[in-house]
Amino acid sequence: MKLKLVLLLIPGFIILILVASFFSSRKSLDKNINQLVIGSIGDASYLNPILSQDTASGDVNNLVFNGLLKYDKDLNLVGDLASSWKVTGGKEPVIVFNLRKGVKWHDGVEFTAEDVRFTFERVMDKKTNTVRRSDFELVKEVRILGRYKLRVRYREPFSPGLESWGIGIVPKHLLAGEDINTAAFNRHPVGTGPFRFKEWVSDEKIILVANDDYFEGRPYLDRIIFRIIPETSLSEIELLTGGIDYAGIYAHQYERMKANPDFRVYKRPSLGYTYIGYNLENPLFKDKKVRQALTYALAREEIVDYVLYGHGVAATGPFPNHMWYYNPQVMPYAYSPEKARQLLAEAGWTDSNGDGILDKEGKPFRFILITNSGNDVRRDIAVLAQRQWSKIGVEAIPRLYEWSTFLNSYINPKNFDACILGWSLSVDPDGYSIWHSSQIKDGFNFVSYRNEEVDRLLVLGRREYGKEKRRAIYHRIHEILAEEQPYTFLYVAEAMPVLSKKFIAVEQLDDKKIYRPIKMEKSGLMYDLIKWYVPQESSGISDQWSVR
Amino acid sequence: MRKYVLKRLLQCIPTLFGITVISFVVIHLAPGSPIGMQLNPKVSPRIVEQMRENYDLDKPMHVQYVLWLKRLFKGGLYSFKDGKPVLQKIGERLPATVVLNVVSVILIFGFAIPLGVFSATHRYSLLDNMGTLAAYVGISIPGFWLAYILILGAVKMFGVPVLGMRSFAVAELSFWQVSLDRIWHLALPSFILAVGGIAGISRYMRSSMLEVIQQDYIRTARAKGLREDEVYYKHALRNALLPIVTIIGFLIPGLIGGSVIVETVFAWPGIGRLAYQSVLSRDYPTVMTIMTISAVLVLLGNLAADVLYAVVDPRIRYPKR
Amino acid sequence: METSSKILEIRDLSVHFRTPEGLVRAVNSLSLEIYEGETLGLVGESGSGKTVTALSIMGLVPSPPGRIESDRIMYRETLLTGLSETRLRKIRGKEIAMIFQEPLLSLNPVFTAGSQIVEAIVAHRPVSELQARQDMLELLRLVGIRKPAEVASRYPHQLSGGMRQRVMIAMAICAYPSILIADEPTTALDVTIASRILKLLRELQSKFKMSILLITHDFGVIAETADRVAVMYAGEIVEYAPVKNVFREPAHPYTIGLLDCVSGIQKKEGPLHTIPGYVPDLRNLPAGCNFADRCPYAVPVCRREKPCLTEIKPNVVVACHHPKITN
Amino acid sequence: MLLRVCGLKKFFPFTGGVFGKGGVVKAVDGTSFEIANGETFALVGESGSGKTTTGLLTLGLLSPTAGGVYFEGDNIFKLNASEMRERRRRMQMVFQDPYGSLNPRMTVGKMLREVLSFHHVVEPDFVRERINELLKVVGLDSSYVRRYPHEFSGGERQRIGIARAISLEPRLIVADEPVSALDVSIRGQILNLLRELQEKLGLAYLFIAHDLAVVRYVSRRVGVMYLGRIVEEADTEEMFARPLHPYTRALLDSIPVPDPEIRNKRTMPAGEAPEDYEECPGCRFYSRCPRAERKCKEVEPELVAVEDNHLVACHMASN
Repeated sequence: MKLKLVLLLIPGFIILILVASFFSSRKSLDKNINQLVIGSIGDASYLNPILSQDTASGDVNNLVFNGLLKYDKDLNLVGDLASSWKVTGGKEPVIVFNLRKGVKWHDGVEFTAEDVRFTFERVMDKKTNTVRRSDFELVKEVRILGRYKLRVRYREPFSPGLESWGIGIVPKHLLAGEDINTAAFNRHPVGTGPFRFKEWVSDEKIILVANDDYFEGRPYLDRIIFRIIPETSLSEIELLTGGIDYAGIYAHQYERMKANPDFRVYKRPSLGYTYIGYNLENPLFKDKKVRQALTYALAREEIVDYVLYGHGVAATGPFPNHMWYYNPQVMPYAYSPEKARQLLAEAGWTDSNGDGILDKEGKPFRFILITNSGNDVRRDIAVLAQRQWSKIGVEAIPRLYEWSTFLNSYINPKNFDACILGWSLSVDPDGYSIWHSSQIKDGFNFVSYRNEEVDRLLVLGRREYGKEKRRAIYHRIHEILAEEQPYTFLYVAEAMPVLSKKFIAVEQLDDKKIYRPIKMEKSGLMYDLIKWYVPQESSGISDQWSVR
Repeated sequence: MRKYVLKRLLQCIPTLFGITVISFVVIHLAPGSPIGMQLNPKVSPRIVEQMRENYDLDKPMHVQYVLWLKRLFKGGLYSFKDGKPVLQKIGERLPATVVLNVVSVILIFGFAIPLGVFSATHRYSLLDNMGTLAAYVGISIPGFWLAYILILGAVKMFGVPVLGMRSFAVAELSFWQVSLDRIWHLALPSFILAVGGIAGISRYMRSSMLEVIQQDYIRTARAKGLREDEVYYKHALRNALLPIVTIIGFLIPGLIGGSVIVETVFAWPGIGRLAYQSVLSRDYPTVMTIMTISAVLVLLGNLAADVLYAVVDPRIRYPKR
Repeated sequence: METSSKILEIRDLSVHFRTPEGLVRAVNSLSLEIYEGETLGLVGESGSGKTVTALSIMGLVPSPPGRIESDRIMYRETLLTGLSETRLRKIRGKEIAMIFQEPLLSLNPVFTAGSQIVEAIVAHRPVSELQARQDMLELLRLVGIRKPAEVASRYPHQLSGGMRQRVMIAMAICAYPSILIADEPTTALDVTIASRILKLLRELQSKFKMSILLITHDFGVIAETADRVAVMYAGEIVEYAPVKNVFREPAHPYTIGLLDCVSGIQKKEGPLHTIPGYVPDLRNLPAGCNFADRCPYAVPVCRREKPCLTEIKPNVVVACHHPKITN
Repeated sequence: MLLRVCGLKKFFPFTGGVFGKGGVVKAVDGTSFEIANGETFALVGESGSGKTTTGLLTLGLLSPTAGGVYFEGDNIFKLNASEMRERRRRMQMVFQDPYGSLNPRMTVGKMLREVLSFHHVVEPDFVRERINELLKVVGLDSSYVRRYPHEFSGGERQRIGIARAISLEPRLIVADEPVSALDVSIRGQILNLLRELQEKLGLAYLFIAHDLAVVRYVSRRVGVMYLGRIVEEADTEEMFARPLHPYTRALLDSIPVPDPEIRNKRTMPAGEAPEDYEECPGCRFYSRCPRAERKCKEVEPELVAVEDNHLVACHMASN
């Protein structure tokens, strides 16, 4: 029968095609192309540094755009589009930027001070949907002093404002007159950076190619592809098959990837920390001794071992320990349930009815510990904390909520007892919006922390431009917060990027090229991306850096 | 016939309107807001308020609905998340999803029908029983789990990339190679998407076939002295396929739902993932538009199934009224 | 009758069906024979095993659940039982053809009437598709269809009941079979059409010298068509005789009762004659005579012992302990 | 008069398959008849003659294209919903296929209980009693209440169908081919039962059949339908004795006679023409009629009384 034949042929045909495609796919793999494929969890949103607030967009924007300033490998602010700058203090401080001359936008038009002022104006425009406006609210004016020179005047001293000038500068000649929120530019960016934008396929990839006219010299890599792998656990699979060259991995994948001869796994403390925040308006947490006791009762080393497989360090305060404003004098609270019990007893909490839970004036020490769902690490912390606290007679009940619900129904209205969260920070130590008492109402001080000295120091730190003076101020803040424990500062996790060993860095020394492996610095791996290179098999250096 | 189709299309409009209103209310009642999705200590509340205003979120809900409707038809509907025209956003991802789903449908019917027919004609044989077992497993197995297993298997055994729509670590390829590469990347996700359908429809096909085999006209065909193959593959199959046709209509919502998981796991740049991300980030315009498009697809799918049924079954006629 | 030869012989046929509710004994030790050119009427109520008997001849008893036991079915010199499916197929439709009660259900709804006949022709005769089509139109004309081309292009549901049955008949006789089994060919039809179909069958029979096994529950149909009659009750033949004997001097109480029902319906006054009670459950047949519970003449021995088929006069065979013998 | 049907018409529109063009089927095309209390009127005709549609229209289960049905004096198509519900109680139906008309997942008791309580005919306390009584009336054992339809034979099912119909104490029962699906031996039982019930309960029947023979026993008056119209109407015996319309004669001739002796003497009934007839503006029976003349093709005959109580629609009937 004809129909019977058809019924047999269709599956047969499908299987045949599949086999053919498999062999073809296998044959066409080629690992030595001079390109870097970066695995990214999510798609970028705006390829416009004014509008973007997600890391996926930020990573791309960093390569396409330049700011006036940037951080070098040791996290010092250095000039980028600005060749030099000068800060003049006083009641209304002034920054004068001298710009690089002869820098070209990717479309060939020259970059000038007009572009900088245009960028500033767009950020300040109320119609622009940008969160970056906060950084510039204290700027009084930006005045152009020449084609390559401009002056910024602040209303009051604001040292964290300096790093804001790292914001990518956008070209006036392409964006003037456009609605920046919806401009096509946001999908086809033109910058001054080392890589030019080439192609963006939504939710799949963004392709950048080397900018031949880059002012620091053409990058060695021909192109960079950002590939979206929404399941992070599967990016390991893609690393193995050569589908991507670079990706962040989870702690549990560390040992496995480290054993792989084709890859190099790097470690770097992240710029941020994870904590348990206590709602200080809650009578349960009003007493400092109670908060200290809760911290004493948490074995943070155990938590780091368990949830991060040891890839992190216990935090002592609101600063990552590799930064200059971290106060090394502050000692972590050692794990001590006895001490915790003693402190709680001093605060009046005893187990008077013998049910295993502490009580005071007939009320048991019981509270809800909330965090957001979809984050396994935080979920595990909640469970561990519950278990460890139960040993001192404190009952915490973990609850998980979807992120948006978590924020809008619990955190923002301060409708919680205690929460597990983390802060991602910028390089500048300013913590005004987190700790200042004026930020309780609308800011990010949702634990309602009040301390006059901290308030004063925070303001002081913002007004001071001198690094040494600021260091002293933030060390003191660190001390106070460690003493008062409005949070239990849990840990600073380590980021673990994995990079294929086929990449090497090229240094031009006089007439000679020197090859060296790619190194992790304080500011990360990618600070010298323009020096990366994939040696070709015929070039003679392939032996040394060959890829198996 | 044309009148009937036209009438059915007109009937869809109030349904569609109802769906959009309900979706709109549900999405907006869900806690959360499209703004301030990131806990960024450097953002001041004043700016969040300003952005709410920019996005018309401060207006009453019915005004927002009308605005959405107006912008959908007159243009100017932009995503909250990346400021892109929503229709363009969807249009970019639609081909990927369509390809994935069309291939799944081909796989579903390409495998389910032969399997079902085989099971029915070899009822209670070892292979039929194995098929029954496999079908139960196929229906009940979680798609993402199976996906992980298959991905791991493929990578460990062959060392070939399976995620995404194409290979990346490749130099220039010929058209032929590109096509085969695409097919290779299609294979796993479309299979995962099709597994449930293959399992379900092969069972359905089996029972449909078994029911048809009981009919009098099959007895007639045998009494005529036709060969068994002719009896099964000509007389029984044609009739057994009739109810399967209507399933195409029901298949669409299932595939839309399944796309979310498959597209996420396989890094497939399609609508399902967009919908999921949009819901998470409360990107109202995108969510609403995808919902509307899905509803239209489902309604059209049902209509297509009905029309197709009339085309393949000579007995069906539609009333004129 | 003596001059013509036996064309089909059934000996001791039993067909049982396994069902969840128990074993259904549809046909029990049934024997009969068909002679060349004659019409044998098989009469009985629904569930008496007529259709199963016919299907057994065709080798179409669905199995499972059906099982044919201890039987012998001879077609001319061929033993049909135990014949391979391939050889049986050569006989089905070509030597022995069958038409069914419900022509609407018995025709495939998705193929045109014509194509279904063509298919039957091609299955048995080595002719080209074109020739088969012409033969098909000729066959349709033969069964009394005036516009064969138009009817051939219609789907079964677009035809009237009578037309459908004509199509079925055309399909059945396409290979000029020796035996035509007609299973209630007129039951689903209107009376005016039914008599015409019966007439058509008679004409075709004399034209092609076919034997007909006519299955019906209607004595009127038997009276008009059959040469000999086998009356079935609960899977067994209870009376087997020439048609005249059956109508003139029915011997089995069941036959008598049935005939009374038929003739009674046409009178005007008084309550109709009926056979009280219902057909026994085939899963649970009584020990004695199957008809004993409904029989007005039953005596204790009827409930105890099963009566055997006995020849009470030449060519008249009856299974009853107390057959009514006239003459 | 219990029931008066006046000029009833029902046209069904149809489309011609997927791409064909449609038209109208005149299922019932101007039918009128009357039924008195406790009387039986039979409608006889082939399938497609519109008998069943007439039955459904009579019960108000379909709405007519034209015409009226007057039950106890009121046109049922003019009644509102609650009035209609009250009337419907008194007009019940018995179906041809007793199996298809019973819910296979409901026991007999449950089904009857549902009907009784829906219409509040008896006090809840007496429902059980009433069900037993009903079963007894139709000749079934009261133990049947717990059984499902598939556990019964065809005749028993038809008895249940009748029990359901009479449970609401109707005045009129439309019996649509109530015995044609039954075996001959059972037919008599059901016909006897129907007649018995008529005497006992004073029921009126609209008895629909395709077989004149069945009708003879149950009904006093017969209407013969052909393609949506009554072509002849008379008292039953008159009809059998003096059929005037050629179609009626064809019907009578087609009744198989249970006598093998006369088989070859019978003439073939009228309407020898095959069924693929053509429509013409005149008599609907024209193409099948053995006596047709030119007039018949051009003018449609009216239903006229040729005698008292004997109406016929045929140009040739008077000569």
